[in-house]
Amino acid sequence: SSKTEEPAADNAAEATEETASADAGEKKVLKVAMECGYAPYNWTQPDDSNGAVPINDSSDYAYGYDVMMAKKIADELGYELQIVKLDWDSLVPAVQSGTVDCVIAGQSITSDRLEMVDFSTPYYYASVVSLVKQDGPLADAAGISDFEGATCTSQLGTIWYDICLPQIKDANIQPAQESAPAMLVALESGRTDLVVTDMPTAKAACVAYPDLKLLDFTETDDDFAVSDEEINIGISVQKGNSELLDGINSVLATMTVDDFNSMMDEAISVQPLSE
Amino acid sequence: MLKVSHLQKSFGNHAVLNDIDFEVHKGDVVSIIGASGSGKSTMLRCINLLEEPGGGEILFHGQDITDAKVNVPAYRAKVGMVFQNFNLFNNMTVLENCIVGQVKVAKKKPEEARISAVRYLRQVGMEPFLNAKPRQLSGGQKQRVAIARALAMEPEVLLFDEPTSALDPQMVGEVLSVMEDLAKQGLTMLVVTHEMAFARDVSTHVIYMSEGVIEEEGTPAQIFGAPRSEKTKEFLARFRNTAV
Amino acid sequence: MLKVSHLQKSFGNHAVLNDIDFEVHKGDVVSIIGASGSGKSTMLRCINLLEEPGGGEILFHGQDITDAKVNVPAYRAKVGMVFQNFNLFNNMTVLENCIVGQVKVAKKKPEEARISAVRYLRQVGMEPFLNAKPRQLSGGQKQRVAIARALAMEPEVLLFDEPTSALDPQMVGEVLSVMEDLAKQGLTMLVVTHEMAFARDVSTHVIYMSEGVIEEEGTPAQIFGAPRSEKTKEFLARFRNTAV
Amino acid sequence: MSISNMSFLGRIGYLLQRYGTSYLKGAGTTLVIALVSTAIGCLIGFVVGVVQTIPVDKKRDSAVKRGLLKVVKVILKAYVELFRGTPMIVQAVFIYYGLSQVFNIQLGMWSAAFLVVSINTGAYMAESVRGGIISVDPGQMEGAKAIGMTHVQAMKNVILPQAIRNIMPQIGNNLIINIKDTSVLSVISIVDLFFVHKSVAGALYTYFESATIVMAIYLTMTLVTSRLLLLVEKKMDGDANYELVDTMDIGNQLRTAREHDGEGRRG
Amino acid sequence: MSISNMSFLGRIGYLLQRYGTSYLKGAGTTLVIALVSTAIGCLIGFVVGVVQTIPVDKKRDSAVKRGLLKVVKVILKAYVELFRGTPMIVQAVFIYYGLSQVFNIQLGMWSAAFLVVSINTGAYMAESVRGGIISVDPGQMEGAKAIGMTHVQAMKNVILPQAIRNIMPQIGNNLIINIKDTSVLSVISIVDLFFVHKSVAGALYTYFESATIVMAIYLTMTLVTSRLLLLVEKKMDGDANYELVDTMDIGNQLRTAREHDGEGRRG
Ligand SMILES: Nc1ncnc2c1ncn2[C@@H]1O[C@H](COP(=O)(O)OP(=O)(O)OP(=O)(O)O)[C@@H](O)[C@H]1O
Ligand SMILES: Nc1ncnc2c1ncn2[C@@H]1O[C@H](COP(=O)(O)OP(=O)(O)OP(=O)(O)O)[C@@H](O)[C@H]1O
Ligand SMILES: [Mg+2]
Ligand SMILES: [Mg+2]
Repeated sequence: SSKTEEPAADNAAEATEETASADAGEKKVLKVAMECGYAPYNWTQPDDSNGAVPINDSSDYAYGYDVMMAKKIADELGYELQIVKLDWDSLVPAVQSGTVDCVIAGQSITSDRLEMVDFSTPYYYASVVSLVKQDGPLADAAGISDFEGATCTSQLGTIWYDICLPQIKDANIQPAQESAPAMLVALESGRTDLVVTDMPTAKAACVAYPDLKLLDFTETDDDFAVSDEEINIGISVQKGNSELLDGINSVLATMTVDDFNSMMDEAISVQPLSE
Repeated sequence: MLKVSHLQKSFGNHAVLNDIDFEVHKGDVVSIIGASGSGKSTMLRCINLLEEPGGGEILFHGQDITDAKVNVPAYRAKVGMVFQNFNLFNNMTVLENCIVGQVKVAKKKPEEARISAVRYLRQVGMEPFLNAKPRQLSGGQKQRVAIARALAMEPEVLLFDEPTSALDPQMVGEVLSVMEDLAKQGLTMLVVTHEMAFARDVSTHVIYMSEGVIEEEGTPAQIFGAPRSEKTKEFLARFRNTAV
Repeated sequence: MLKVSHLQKSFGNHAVLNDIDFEVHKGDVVSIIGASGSGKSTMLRCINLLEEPGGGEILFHGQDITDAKVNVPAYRAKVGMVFQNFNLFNNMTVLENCIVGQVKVAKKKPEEARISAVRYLRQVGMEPFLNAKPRQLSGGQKQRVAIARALAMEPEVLLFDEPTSALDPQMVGEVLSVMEDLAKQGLTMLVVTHEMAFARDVSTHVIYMSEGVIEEEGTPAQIFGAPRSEKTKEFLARFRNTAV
Repeated sequence: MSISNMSFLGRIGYLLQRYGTSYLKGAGTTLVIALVSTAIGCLIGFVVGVVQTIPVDKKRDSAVKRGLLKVVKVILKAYVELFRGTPMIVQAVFIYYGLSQVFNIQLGMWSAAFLVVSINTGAYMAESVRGGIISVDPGQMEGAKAIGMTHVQAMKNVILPQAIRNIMPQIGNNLIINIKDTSVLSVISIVDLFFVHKSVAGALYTYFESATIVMAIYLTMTLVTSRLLLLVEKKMDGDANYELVDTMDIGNQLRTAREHDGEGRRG
Repeated sequence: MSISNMSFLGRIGYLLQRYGTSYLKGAGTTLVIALVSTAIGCLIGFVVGVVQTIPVDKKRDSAVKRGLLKVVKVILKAYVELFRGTPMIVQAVFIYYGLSQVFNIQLGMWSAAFLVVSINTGAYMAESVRGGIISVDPGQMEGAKAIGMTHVQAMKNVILPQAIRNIMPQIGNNLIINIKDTSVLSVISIVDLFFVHKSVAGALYTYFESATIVMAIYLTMTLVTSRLLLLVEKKMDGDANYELVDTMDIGNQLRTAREHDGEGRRG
């Protein structure tokens, strides 16, 4: 899977860099697509600190949980890793068309999606938490029954939006937000009372917006009811690409949930917000 | 009623009008003759303030209209103009061309405006073409509509820039007789013309311009009968040979 | 060399030309006179195929140019036209106006084209204005450039639509003498004009049009000396009164 | 039958059956916002275009009037540059969320949507109108001034009607741009056609199938509107030939007219 | 100091310091694609505009030529309607991923980017050019035809130069639209200014701060380009007054000219 790309005029520096890495050997390239804009899963940074990977056709670097996972998979399977930075909307067409080999970008595994792409076994289990304003009426909620009648939203195409929000009684569910930053803007501006997301995102949000409060009801009975299956996120590959899928699954099989969590903790600790 | 003194106008370095002086009284029909490019149109345009004069005064009823405090649109409504290239409104029919100024500027009622528009159009023989658009008219037809449009504003002074250039002799005769009637009714007219017969027969006063200055002026009898300046003589030579 | 037969043209229901027949020989100077709106311009435009004739034939050197197989641009390059409203190219200077056709259509070398453009512009007294844009010219100046532009194409036949309407008598004299020279050199001309003196003195043949038909045609002596039709007499009355 | 076994067309059929009404609703939202905002935007553009072309008469206008005009023009220029020069999606976020957060102004999402798209269209139209105005023969303005019209009267009655004709293709362009650009309003919770597509594609991973449907709908909308605008253009052009009020009767009319006004005339 | 304790301006400073070069590189990408594609798009627009206005002469053109012209015109019309009428983002996905998937055509992302934006601009420009052409006085075409120019010659030498002047504001609009619309190319991996903004906002959850920076950069780019285009317009208009070749010498020149050609003249 090599595509010919016209070198951009202003990317001469990287051209040399690429040649240098090509010298390392005739390794097969693993093209992994992600947004590089969703900390702590994947983000863009200007340097290679902490072991960040250069983004294809750019002078920036990508890092985060997804990149760590991609590195691990590439290393173990003997690929040379190439990170392709893509808008969320085109991740799926990119993998379906074979332009990239796989997408590691926090995609939830659903039965509908499995019709169109193949998913690996889960590479992370994302818990469900809520974010509210610290000085808002919902700040003291002790369970989702306290959210009754709240205006709420979440990200487009996530189980949080599709499965969690409808569990709030009389909820005023607004149309989904396309990205985490946009969702947080809606919450921060007071346009929505509550957003539902996963723990890593929520933690990052609280750093950027100190007036937000994270509500985690996982230990209580009054929580969103989600099956383990639903909070799985997986790596997608082109339908029928069983060679790669098997390889990825074999790598994931060597890892436990604790491995996932400690890897995520590391990602959170080095994400740009934490500096 | 109109007094021009020391009028000047330049385009860049090119001095087009140089120290122009003359006076027009109510009911006068002043013909302005002169070579192509001698500044006749520019002078009319200055009087109407379509060109900002470069210097000098233009007194209308004693008021200097180049003064800052003059309400220019109101002044222009009193001083009509028929352009050398007509400038009919392309988005309107012949009738609308003659109505719009009456309604929007003179604030007449539309029905009243229509009646007077039709009357003036009839005078120039353009009544059958009420619904035509300017682009559908012949040159002479456009010119006649332009005349009717200016007349319909019922101004005190009318500036004509070659109002009969596109007309046949018969139509020239008809338009001139309309103008004569208007002059009798007290309308003051300044007419740039190449029709020497008109200048001689109709006007009360003739101004001969050459290279931006008034070379000679006087009654038609003086100018055509006994021109003093050599330039005037030369200019009128062909006309005097063929027509006198 | 040019033979028009049964030429017809209507705009919508409005028949503008009706069964026009006439013939022009090499070196002829044909004047077309007639009332405003009688179809003179339309006729010239039909001959140049700027209007598609509604019927009839136009033979040029024996070939019917309304025929489908005629190369129209090539024909037009041989039949020049001076428009009633000039149609100078606004995006070009005076000089460029006179060069572009020679270079692009007649495929002359630019330097050659420039020399002949300047020559014709000098003939009409427009040499000092080589670098002016059309919008900066007076009416008569534009008209002279239009004439020079058409002459510079060195056509076989030239169609003039009121070529002296914006010119003073002196300049009319000069332009007419240029035209006379050209006629002597064998250029064929059709001239729509309201200058009866020109029609009488310069042309070899006069056509009087009225309401879309040729009312009368003949030599200038016939038309001006002894018009047969009543309409012709009436039309010429004013000219004959003042000028003869 | 699961959709993985379906053909491309089969999946399109499946999507239509499952999300057909969503697509249509989205298209309706898109169309309403685009039409209303284009209309308002054109109005804004005309006003700005006209004001921007008011000539300053150093001699005649009072210092106050000149100052005021100058200020108004600078403000309008800033408006055009600001809204034309920055992405609509960011404007939408600032207006909808920013105003709410900083000034506690709570614009409704529909008002915000119409507002954002209208003022954007207005900014672009202002430039188009400027182009339309400069393309009208300056003689038209002189003709209008010569009969005593003020600048605004001349613009309204003579120049703009001709300028509008010249920029009709541009108005069409703007309408079509708006039909597509309303998609950015999804950041302020407007569920337009494109957002429906994203939701469907995101839920089922059927990007190409959903995109095909959406393209067809966009194409239908834009084709219909551009056809309608072409009709308007035709209408504006009017007949190539005018008809005489009474063709057979010109001679008579002319003669009658002459007889009526014949007194006091020579020969 | 952690970002949570910073003021709004402090955060902007922090972002600039950390991601300054990324923003600038993104802006560079944006500008290159917008400029090149607008230029190519204008060329396409002129060609389409000119071809679309070639008159069909039922009588003179052979059936073959008429048929061919008709086919070409229909294809061009379809091109304009298709690309104007569908979202550029979807076009980009179809061209970049669709061609690869279905026909195994692997366009480079840069070629795809220039291609998509150029043909989009071309489709819009075709309509703008049509507007520019209809706004030129028809007498200009007649003047050109009368000296024997073909339609294409007349267009090239007489009509288009005037039409271009009239649509300069529109070309400016298109360039500015392109500067902003290249953002959709993030679906084909082009990291333009807006994608940088999304990444930064996604890395640090600082939407407003990053948006402010990005708006300022966009504004700078659009202001500079629109100023430059205004200069071009001024240049096109030329001097309000021409200067005579030799002002002091007109009289002499005229006289000399007359003397030179004076033979064969009457008095
Ligand atoms: N596009 C058109 N539609 C309808 N009628 C038209 C159109 N063009 C010209 N006409 C009419 O055709 C008639 C003849 O016009 P033409 O321009 O040939 O007159 P003309 O003899 O040249 O007059 P003039 O001496 O005033 O220039 C006029 O009545 C005019 O209104
Ligand atoms: N915008 C301009 N810039 C430079 N020169 C100009 C401009 N407008 C007019 N002129 C020049 O001013 C001079 C006088 O022009 P004007 O139109 O007043 O002449 P005119 O006497 O009306 O001539 P005609 O009888 O040919 O209409 C001409 O030489 C003309 O070229
Ligand atoms: Mg003049
Ligand atoms: Mg005519």
